[in-house]
Amino acid sequence: MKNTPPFKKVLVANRGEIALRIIRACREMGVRTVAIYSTADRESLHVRMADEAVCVGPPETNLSYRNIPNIISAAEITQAEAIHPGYGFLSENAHFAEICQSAGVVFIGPSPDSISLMGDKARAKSLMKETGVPVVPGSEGAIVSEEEAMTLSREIGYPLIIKASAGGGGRGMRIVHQESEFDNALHAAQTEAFQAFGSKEVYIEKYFQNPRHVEIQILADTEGRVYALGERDCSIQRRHQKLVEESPSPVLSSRLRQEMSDAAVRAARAAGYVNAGTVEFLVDDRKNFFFIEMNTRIQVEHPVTETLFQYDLVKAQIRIAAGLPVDPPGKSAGHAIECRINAEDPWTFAPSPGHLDRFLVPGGPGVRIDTAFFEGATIPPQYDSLIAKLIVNGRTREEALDRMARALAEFEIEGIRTTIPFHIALMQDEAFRKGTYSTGFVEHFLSRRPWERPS
Amino acid sequence: MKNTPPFKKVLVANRGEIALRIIRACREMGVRTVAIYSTADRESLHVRMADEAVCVGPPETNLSYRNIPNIISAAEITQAEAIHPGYGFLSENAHFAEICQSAGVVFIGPSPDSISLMGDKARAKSLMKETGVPVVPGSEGAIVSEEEAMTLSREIGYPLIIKASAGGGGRGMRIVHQESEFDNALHAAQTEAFQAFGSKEVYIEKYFQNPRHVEIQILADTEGRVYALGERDCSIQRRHQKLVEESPSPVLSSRLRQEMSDAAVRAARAAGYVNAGTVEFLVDDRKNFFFIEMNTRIQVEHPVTETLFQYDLVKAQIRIAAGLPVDPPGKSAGHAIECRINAEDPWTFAPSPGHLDRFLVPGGPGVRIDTAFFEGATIPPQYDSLIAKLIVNGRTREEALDRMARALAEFEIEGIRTTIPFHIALMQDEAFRKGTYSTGFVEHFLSRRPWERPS
Amino acid sequence: MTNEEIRALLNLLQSTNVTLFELEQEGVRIKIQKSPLSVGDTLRLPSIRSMGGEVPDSATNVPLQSAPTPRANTRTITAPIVGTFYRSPSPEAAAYVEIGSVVQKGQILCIIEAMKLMNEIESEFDGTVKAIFMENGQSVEYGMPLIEIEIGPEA
Amino acid sequence: MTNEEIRALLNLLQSTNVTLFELEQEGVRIKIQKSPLSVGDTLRLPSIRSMGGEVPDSATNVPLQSAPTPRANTRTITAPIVGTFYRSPSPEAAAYVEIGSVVQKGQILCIIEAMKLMNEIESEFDGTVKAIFMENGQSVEYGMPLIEIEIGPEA
Repeated sequence: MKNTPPFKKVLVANRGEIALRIIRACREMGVRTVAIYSTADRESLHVRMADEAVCVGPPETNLSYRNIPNIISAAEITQAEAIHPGYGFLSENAHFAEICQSAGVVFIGPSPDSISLMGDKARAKSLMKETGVPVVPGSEGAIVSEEEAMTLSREIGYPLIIKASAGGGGRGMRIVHQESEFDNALHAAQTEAFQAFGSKEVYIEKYFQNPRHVEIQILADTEGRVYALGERDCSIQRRHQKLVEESPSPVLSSRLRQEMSDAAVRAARAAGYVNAGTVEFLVDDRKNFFFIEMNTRIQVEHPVTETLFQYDLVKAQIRIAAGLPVDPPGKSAGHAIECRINAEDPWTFAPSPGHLDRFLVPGGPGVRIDTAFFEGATIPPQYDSLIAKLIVNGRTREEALDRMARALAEFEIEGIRTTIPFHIALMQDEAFRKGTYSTGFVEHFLSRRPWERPS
Repeated sequence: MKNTPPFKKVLVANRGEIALRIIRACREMGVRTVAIYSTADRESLHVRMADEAVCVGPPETNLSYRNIPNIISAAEITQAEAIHPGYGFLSENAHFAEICQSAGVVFIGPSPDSISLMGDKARAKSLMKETGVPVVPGSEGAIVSEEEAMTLSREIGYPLIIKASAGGGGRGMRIVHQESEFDNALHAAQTEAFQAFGSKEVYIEKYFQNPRHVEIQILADTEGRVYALGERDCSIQRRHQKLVEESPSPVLSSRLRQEMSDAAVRAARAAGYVNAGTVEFLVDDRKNFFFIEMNTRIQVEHPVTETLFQYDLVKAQIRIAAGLPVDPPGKSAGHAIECRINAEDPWTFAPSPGHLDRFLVPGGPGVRIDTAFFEGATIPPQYDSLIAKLIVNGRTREEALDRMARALAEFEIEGIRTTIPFHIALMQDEAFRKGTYSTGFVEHFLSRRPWERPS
Repeated sequence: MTNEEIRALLNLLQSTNVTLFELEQEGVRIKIQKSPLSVGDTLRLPSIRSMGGEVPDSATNVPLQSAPTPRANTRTITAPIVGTFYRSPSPEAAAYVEIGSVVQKGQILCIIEAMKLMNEIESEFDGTVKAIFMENGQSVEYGMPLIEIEIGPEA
Repeated sequence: MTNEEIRALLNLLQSTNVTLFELEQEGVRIKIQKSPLSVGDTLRLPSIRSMGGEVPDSATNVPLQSAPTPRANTRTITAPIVGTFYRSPSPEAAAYVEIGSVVQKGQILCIIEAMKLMNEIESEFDGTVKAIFMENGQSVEYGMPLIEIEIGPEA
């Protein structure tokens, strides 16, 4: 009457809410769990909730949660058959996936080759092009000559962006709005690139004024089934950190959703991809979409999709890793939204670790909480600031937003600062409620000084 | 862009989790709330969560939560436009509904007439008969003569039950399995009835060996729309106290579900019923169903239906009371189950009020918690022992049961005894998992001494 | 400070809604913080929809109960019902009592209007009115202190 | 303040919901902070599926760390890596050290096998082996005490 568990025992190579999430999935499938922890996390909930726990090192993540030998040893001494890496840490480390293989432990995720392929942006991009998935138009690699650059810039069209190949942090970067500016901008970028990185290599790409960041959730099993489970709109971000995710995206027509889903499935098939993955796209204001990258792991925001489809993605990951087929996802219903509650100042986003003097979580209809914290716990300063994910669903977007506002107001946390006031202000914001936001929204929103509004 | 709230302000004439449930619905609709409380509940969460709160009396419920003048006065001084009665207390008190009307306050529930009608079992039963809804076969009122009784008993068929009209508690009650026993049983019951209640009046009814208790959720608005939102199987009860409810019922075919839903809609229409209501049926082992009674209020177990249909029943109640139409419920998906977590010994069910030294609620996918308690709170001995409702959903019944077992194991409560161990044992029980239980199940289950099993 | 004294202090605090206690005297400093819920005053969460502009503030503010410190020879008359407090039988009439009024057991002190009925509140004691805690026309909830009476020496 | 007095104070606080306690008197300042959570031992939730009979108990029980009381002249060698503890280089060979063995800094005390590699654990001190906390073949996690060394007087 009961299904045989896909594994007898799984080691969870992570901490915090995602470790708890994986332990929950295992428990529901009758799989025993092994937690790992650093000496800073001895009292953490993931340690308490697992069937066994092994200390793998001191607080520094490279010595504990990223310590491959100790983690593999922990799997060996506990006789765990498989390792779930969660997100972050070793989850997109092809080397780790390979070592798991050679140690005879199943890595719950895609193959090392898939991880490597998608980790190499240039290779991933050219594979997508071959597969007919639209990519952000631009030069393939560095610019060789000024003439070539000029020709290419006409093909791509304006505005475009010049970026240092070795770059980052805005240095060696120029946005060009018309051809007359191109020459000067190219030289300036090259000079800046050379000064900053010792290399004047730059490349050019189409620049999007108000893009949306929309990703498609994929599930692929070893028998060749590949399913798309709709999208998540992650355009509400600050400095590339996602703050809010929702589905359906307020701007996707069902035709565009279908096209993007087809493209994502095609991408996964072309890469021989197996397990859960996410294909990230930019959507411009004329509803064209372009491949950015593929994340080869479970995402922080996966509960949005789980809620809409009533589908347990983590269980699916574990089943796929055991060579079992996955169920078709069926239809989604309603609207789901996730707010990331961080231990940060709500307006400056400065970290705010500390002791949780009070931690009263919201409840009632349509509310899901994923957190590894509780009243009396301490948020250690060593790790990331995500302390809870609050996910709600409603029949309509309006109901979901109203429910989120209600749940946020119920969430009582004392002892630290959190991003709850930011989210409350956002849920009441007319522009956000209209759904016409893009990735630049948060900056504009903050410039309107929402903290001054009486709430 | 935002809908106008159906009311400006609603008074919630209840306490505990249902008061919180109503406050949550109001907040999501932009309706301000007034809590009432007894002096024993000054620190309760429903008082903290409401926009305003009025103390209406001392701990005794007849002087506070059932104190009609004080509750009406509280609505008047706070200028509340409507009163939501929750369940229990004044929720099925036609007199209270009438007083609300005359005081110019909207009663969020059916009309006083509907409450009266359904509160009178004989009238309700005869209305159902007229409407063609099957009722439990039996004598209409007391037995007049032995001959009439014998004739009727043949019509009804065996087994049947003889009950004292004035009775209760098993006295003056006889189950008769064959005709040869009938005469003796009738006389014995009459004698016992006379000794116990001073009246030898008895009536006879069909006796069901292994009935299931299955109820249909109804929503009816003022414009004549009546919707059935599937069933809830409430057969897991102890001494008529429901402990677990699930939907879909493991024994209902989709045809039987349709027939029962149609009967429930017919019943509601015949009664001119408006607002949320529940039609309770017995289902015998040959899948015949019989009307028992109609509950004219929101039920404790309403979240089971809300989860399956992604439909907020309390919001619907408030909208209906404001004369607004309700949305069609659409299709349900998956399987939902609710466990009532009571402050009681898990095996003897003796009450166990006290201080919550620890109260860590479960979370993650498919888990909903409705509770008005929190770590550090005290469960007062004056009120009922329900401290939390744990509702989970899954794609299949098996997933829902496994998820419930997982969530129950996560739920940490210290300082009092709770029914969590009972529920954990139940979720692991082979017979329960088969789904072939009836209302006698819990007694049998307990006789198997589940507390002796290693868990 | 001995452990006995500390124990007595802890017991004292246990039964209260105090969450933080600090004392410094004669070279001794003690600080005690208690978990978890602050108790006593009712939290008023901000209306999450106040942006909508549709919901005006409540016209009637139900004040929180601020219990007066009881003294040995005084008794407080509290509201036995919920309603609106009046000091006189009609707007034109004089108040039933003023501070300093000498009252007898059974004498009417004030009125609470509830469900259109005027409920006369009688004194339960002989004595002198020491304080009137409510304004005329104010809403009162159950148990709210209304009037304080100093009991006569022979009461 | 003696340890006895502190113990008494801790016992006193244990049964209360006090989370922070500070006392300063006669040149003594004490601050005690309590977690509402009982801490220290790792909770082992029962396997909710043990009925299914499919999941055998873990063959390897990772024991909880029971930290030995440190003494002034002793040092504890703890596990720097996760793996399996061995007292000798092979099953046939003699143990590297026994209780009472005199060891020198750099001398091999034991082995931890991890990922098929034998990692030799060296003494960080000159001294005498006072205790061996692990059994041969036992699993060890990071930071677990392995061997206690009493440091020589001239160390």
